[in-house]
Amino acid sequence: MRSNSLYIPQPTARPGDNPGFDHLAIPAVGETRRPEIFDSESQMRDMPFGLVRVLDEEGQAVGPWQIDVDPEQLRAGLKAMVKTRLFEDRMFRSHRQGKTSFYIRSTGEEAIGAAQSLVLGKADMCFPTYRMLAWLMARDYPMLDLVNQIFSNRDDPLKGRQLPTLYSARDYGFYSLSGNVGSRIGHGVGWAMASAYRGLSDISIGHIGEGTSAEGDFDEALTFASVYKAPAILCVTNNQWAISSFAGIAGGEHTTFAARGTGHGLPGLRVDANDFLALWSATSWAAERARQGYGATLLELFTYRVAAHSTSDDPTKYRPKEEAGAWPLGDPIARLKQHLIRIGEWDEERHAAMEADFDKEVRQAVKQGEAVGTLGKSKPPVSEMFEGVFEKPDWRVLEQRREMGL
Amino acid sequence: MRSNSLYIPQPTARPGDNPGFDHLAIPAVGETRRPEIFDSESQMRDMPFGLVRVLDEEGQAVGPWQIDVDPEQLRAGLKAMVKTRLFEDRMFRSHRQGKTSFYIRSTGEEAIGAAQSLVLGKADMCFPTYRMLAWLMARDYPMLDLVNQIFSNRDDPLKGRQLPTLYSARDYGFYSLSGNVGSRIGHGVGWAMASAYRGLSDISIGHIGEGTSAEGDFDEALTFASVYKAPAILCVTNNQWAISSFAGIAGGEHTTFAARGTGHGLPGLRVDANDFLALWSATSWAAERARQGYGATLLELFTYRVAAHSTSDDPTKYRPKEEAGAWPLGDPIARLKQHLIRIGEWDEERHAAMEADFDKEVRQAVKQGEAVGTLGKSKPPVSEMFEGVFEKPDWRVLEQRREMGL
Amino acid sequence: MVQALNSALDTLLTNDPDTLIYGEDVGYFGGVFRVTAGLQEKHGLARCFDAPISEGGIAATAIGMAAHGLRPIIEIQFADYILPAFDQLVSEAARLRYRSNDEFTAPLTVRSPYGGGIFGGQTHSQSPEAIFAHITGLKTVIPSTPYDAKGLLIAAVEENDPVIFLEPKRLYNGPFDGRHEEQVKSWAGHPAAEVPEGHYTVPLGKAATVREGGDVTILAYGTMVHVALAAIEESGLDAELLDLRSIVPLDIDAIVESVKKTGRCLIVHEASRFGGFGGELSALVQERCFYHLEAPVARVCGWDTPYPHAFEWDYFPGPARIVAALRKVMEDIDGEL
Amino acid sequence: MVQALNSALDTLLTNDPDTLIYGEDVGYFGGVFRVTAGLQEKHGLARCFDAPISEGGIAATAIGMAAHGLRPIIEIQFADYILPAFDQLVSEAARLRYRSNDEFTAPLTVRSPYGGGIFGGQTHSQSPEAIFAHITGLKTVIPSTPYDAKGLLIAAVEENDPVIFLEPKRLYNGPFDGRHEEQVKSWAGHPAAEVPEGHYTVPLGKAATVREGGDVTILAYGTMVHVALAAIEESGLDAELLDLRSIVPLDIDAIVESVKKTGRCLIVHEASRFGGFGGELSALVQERCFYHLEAPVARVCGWDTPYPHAFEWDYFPGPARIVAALRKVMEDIDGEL
Ligand SMILES: Cc1ncc(C[n+]2csc(CCOP(=O)(O)OP(=O)(O)O)c2C)c(N)n1
Ligand SMILES: Cc1ncc(C[n+]2csc(CCOP(=O)(O)OP(=O)(O)O)c2C)c(N)n1
Ligand SMILES: [Mg+2]
Ligand SMILES: [Mg+2]
Repeated sequence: MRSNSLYIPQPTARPGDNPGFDHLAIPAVGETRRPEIFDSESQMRDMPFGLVRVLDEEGQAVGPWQIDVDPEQLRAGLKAMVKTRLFEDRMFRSHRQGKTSFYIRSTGEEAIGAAQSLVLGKADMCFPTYRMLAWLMARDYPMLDLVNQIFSNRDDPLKGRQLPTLYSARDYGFYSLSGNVGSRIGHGVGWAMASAYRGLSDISIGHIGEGTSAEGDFDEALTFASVYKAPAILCVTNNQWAISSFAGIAGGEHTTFAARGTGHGLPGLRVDANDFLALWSATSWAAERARQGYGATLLELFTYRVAAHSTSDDPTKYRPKEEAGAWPLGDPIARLKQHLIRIGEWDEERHAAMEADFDKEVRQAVKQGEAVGTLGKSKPPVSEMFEGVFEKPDWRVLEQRREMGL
Repeated sequence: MRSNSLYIPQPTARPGDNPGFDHLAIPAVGETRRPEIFDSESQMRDMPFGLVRVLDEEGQAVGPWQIDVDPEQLRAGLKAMVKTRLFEDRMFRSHRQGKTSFYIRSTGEEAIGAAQSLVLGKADMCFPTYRMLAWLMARDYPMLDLVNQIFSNRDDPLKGRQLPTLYSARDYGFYSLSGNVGSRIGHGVGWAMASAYRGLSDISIGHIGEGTSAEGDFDEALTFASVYKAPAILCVTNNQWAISSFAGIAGGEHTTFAARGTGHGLPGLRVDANDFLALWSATSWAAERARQGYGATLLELFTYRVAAHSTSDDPTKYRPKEEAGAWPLGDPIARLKQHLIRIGEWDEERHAAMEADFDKEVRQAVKQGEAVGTLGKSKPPVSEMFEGVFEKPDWRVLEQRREMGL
Repeated sequence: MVQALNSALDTLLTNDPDTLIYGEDVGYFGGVFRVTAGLQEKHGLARCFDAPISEGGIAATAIGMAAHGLRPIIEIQFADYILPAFDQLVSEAARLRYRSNDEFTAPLTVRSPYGGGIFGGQTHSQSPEAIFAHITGLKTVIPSTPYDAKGLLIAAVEENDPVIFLEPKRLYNGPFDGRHEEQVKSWAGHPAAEVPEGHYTVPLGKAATVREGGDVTILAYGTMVHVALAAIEESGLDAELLDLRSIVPLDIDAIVESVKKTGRCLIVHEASRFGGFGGELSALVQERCFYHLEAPVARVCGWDTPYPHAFEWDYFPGPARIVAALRKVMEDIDGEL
Repeated sequence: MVQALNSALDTLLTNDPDTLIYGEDVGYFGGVFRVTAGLQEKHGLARCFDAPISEGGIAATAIGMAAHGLRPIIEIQFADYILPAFDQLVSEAARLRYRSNDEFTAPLTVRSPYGGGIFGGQTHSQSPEAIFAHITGLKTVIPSTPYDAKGLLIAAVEENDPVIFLEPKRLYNGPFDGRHEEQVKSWAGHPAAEVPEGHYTVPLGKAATVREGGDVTILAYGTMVHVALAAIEESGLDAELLDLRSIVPLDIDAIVESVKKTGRCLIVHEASRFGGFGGELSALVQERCFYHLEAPVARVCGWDTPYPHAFEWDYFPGPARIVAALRKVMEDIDGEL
């Protein structure tokens, strides 16, 4: 008879402890090979345990995953990331000022949305998590629309029906978000199946957090993606933390999240997601694979959630304050900036000027949004509450609307 | 632009075609290695693509998975299998005679329940599928109770509340079955967690069909088993068919079902489930691993569903009649019998006598059950309909019972 | 009814390349109840195909397809097995239009055999309509005849919102009036068994007056329409019988009009009584017809137990229980429990 | 109420080694609403621990543990996220005892913050009690005060059947009467905020008479109890207010007795109206009190729309709507729509 021996995983450090990531075996830059896109999954079973990296410590692009990217595109990516960070920090403060009910930041993870938004085409569709604002920024989604949505004011493009940050932007290839996690990854697979069914070459890309990968929805999506060879990319964003629970509570103590592909016959790549070029390269690889009919790929986007989970969260309660600083793979903005400077396509002055520009842009958008109104001070017409339940309202909604005198 | 190119998997043979299993790469007997139970999953990533086999074509036990089993136990297994087959064939005919509403056979898969029931201890709990009658037979569950349950008659141990064959037999280590597939595999993991929580050395073993492995429940169970190192064995019975859909519709075209373990950090073994000794050996290995605190194992039990899916099904509609005969791994009863004879522990005469005995036993149980009554001719008191909704009935059930005059 | 549904699907696949069908065993085999028989062969592999046993995955992918612009028709093999897809249908399909301000919509149809009467035991017999009716953003349809089944199914698929289409499996091969001891009837000869070829629709939200009468109004849907009709005959009463056909949208006008005329109302459904859709119907009727009611609105439903295999006919609200309830509803006073 | 729930859990963990708690973020962190704060530290890692984000897996493993003989208490972070576990709770937890003839039972408790009023938007505000109330084999409890919360939670965990325990999150840190413009109140000073140390229970199935009155009966639970009380005061009517506390089992005797006394009844709940639990209550009241009713049983509920973020206070059935409904219920005739 064993004594009580139910094993409960524990992170390596809690508040007060020294943070450390020595337990993560991180392959060196250039170490992980680049298979051919037409290789079968059975020829790639080592990949889930590698790590696609391109930028080395000096900001040089090296190794088998190095590819040529137009510097204009790299600058576009850098801008999207910087814009995202500035905007999010500003919105976080707006929340503290009571101007919105909720905000959620993607600090440290901006490269994901930025790179993938630029790699993929206008007709491809992203099924995002709530940390994918950089996707919209990279496609120049109007900042004022974001602000109005976040303030739930009269001009909210979602008519006050949805929690702040849960955008929907079809024309920008950005699928409707919702507060429940995990349940849209299968929609992305269905979208890709529809694309194949219709003979289109468009693909979909879907995201899920490493914590949320424990939902059955995730494996169901992988199964359908595999069975029907859906032209899709599925991504697990492993930022090491769910809310207060570390990746080990999602199964991350014993294997990688990319390895989930193996059980479904889908190639699984791990990607340094703080490395803009690695993201670019791996996403292009998977997109090409999907477009050419070789089916879906699973990407584990390896990163760290620097900010609090959301405005409802205080991470100092469950992890060392210094943990973000100890993340061994750096900051995505700093790294891409370093690279661009190194290849002579960027400099500190231009960077400072860009930051100043965006700062102004953000301020102005917030000001305009505030002029329309902030939470509780302005909202869309109440009749909007009754619209969109169905295409055409039925008697229940009509009667209730009348009861409210609308 | 591709033309319509949604890929739909197709089996190699449909009715009228020549059956064939050449597409299945089946490793030779003795080829697949036997890791140590304390090895970590990362040391076993080849295992999901091997096949644990012990009995060769001549009925010899060979290779690294060969272990010594008391011939008495082997004979017990053989008996359980033969008894199961005879009983099921008889019940199938009872259904045709209208004596029961439903029956489901495990023909060709009897070794699974028989071997695992004998390997595991009385305090271990099985979370079975509906094709695990051999488990009960191996533990001498009273045949008359089976018949009464199947006939839904007055003496039905489940009081007429459950569909035939959906037994519950706690004292025999057999968890309550239900008609919905897949949803009890996580109960097995919870049971194992409870066992660890209480400091007991008991383990659980849970089963799911390869078709049903597409339910999110399955991966959720694997996640919990992995995260908390539950002392559990999880089995995917891959009998090549769901109802009319082949294993490829569940993702089996591109990988093995054992490989699902890899993404959860759980060792995955494939086992020839028509080989009683391979089952014995692999189940013992996994059980020992669980009991010693090394966590859960995933077993893919590789077999073929010889019979119709259930009495509601006609397999000649969707697969070649001759397919079962072409199964390359033989029949589990014939193979164990051959082995026992080969090692001098059995002979044709004893076999024939045993069959005759069981035939009599089955006949007698059926006769007794028929005397109590068959479907619609006899049933438990109608008041049983109102019992067991809760521990104590509430007013709704009491009133309704009264309304029926009971 | 199986042929009528098959004809509806055939018509849809023929007319609209954006429709496609998938679900467990619906492809080569044609479905465990044969509703999709022949459709794969006729329309091609990708128009009607087998799905993994993953109701959640089936629903999720269908939502994605529908958002893309297709009109997927998915089959859930038994309504009891919709539950693994419940979150997808409620949190996603039902809410997509609203939350995205019409940017994305989910015009999908979920077909599922439903209800009891075939000795299917607990998990092949349940009637979960009430839990769908409560969900804002979902429509729920339940036909009772072959003619309606085809017309309603085509209308459901042509809706631009998600529809749960529950097919009373006991009616697949013939009408069933609850007299289970009697020989099974086929649809042949039934007035509503004549099903036109090609395209026609029966609109959602319109009840059918199956029988006019002045004594009492019976509200029913699915199998219970036939059972209620038998009970009316047995009772000798001049009852009016409404077949609701869809419970969302609900034909409230027809209900109110009838009850105001008769002054009495009985609701019947197979599902368990407590918290069932009958509660909503009863509430609506008394809210809107209170001063016309001469007796309490009554309900005859399945008992508040799980669906019990051997006691199927004790649980099932058959003609005898309906007749008894009708008699009670006709008593003027003392009907109160 | 948070402290009361925490105290209940602490008491349970202290008294019974077979109880354990798990759920998303409940371990080290103590839960996003702090209900489990300190319990892991006090009782040990394996007594209160974090779970993967998999509501289905949490429910499934809890059923297995409960079958083994433990009394797991699981937290689903928001009631909106129970749906992925719905199949487990309905097809498994609720039916295990029945189908196995008592061989296996599922004495587990599902705790979940529920309801609106915190600007949580569509997926942090819903009230799904109706879909549980319809399920045979499940009990559903909804406390409205700290005292009840502790006593009911202990009673729920000690039940030998599965219980859905819905915690009105707007009441976590103070009573809330629906007057959202006013300053947030704390529980301090509220008569039912005094929570005894240690073990006590409030039995399931017993309504509380929050206020006696002769004019009209109001049936409510959770947050709406406080809102209804405010509305009664505002209306100046002598209304009787019943806090149902558990909707399954339902205290039908208390309801019938009160309505027979007052002759009028108003039901209030936050959930959308159509198919909500109010329908069942309304049906039961008119079935059992028909000849005592002087006006139709009325309902004030959330509208039949998804929970709309910016329109929270337009959707929420606040005091003004309840007062208006009360006035209407008090009119003798012409109340009919
Ligand atoms: C179905 C569901 N369950 C639980 C939650 C509560 N919740 C919101 S975010 C979150 C953590 C998600 O972690 P992860 O998937 O790692 O994503 P990350 O926040 O790290 O990007 C949880 C538990 C939810 N929103 N939906
Ligand atoms: C949740 C659920 N979905 C669908 C079904 C219908 N169904 C019953 S058995 C079966 C096939 C199962 O195939 P598999 O898992 O391979 O098991 P096998 O019958 O081959 O042993 C299906 C689809 C069900 N019973 N439950
Ligand atoms: Mg995360
Ligand atoms: Mg199978």
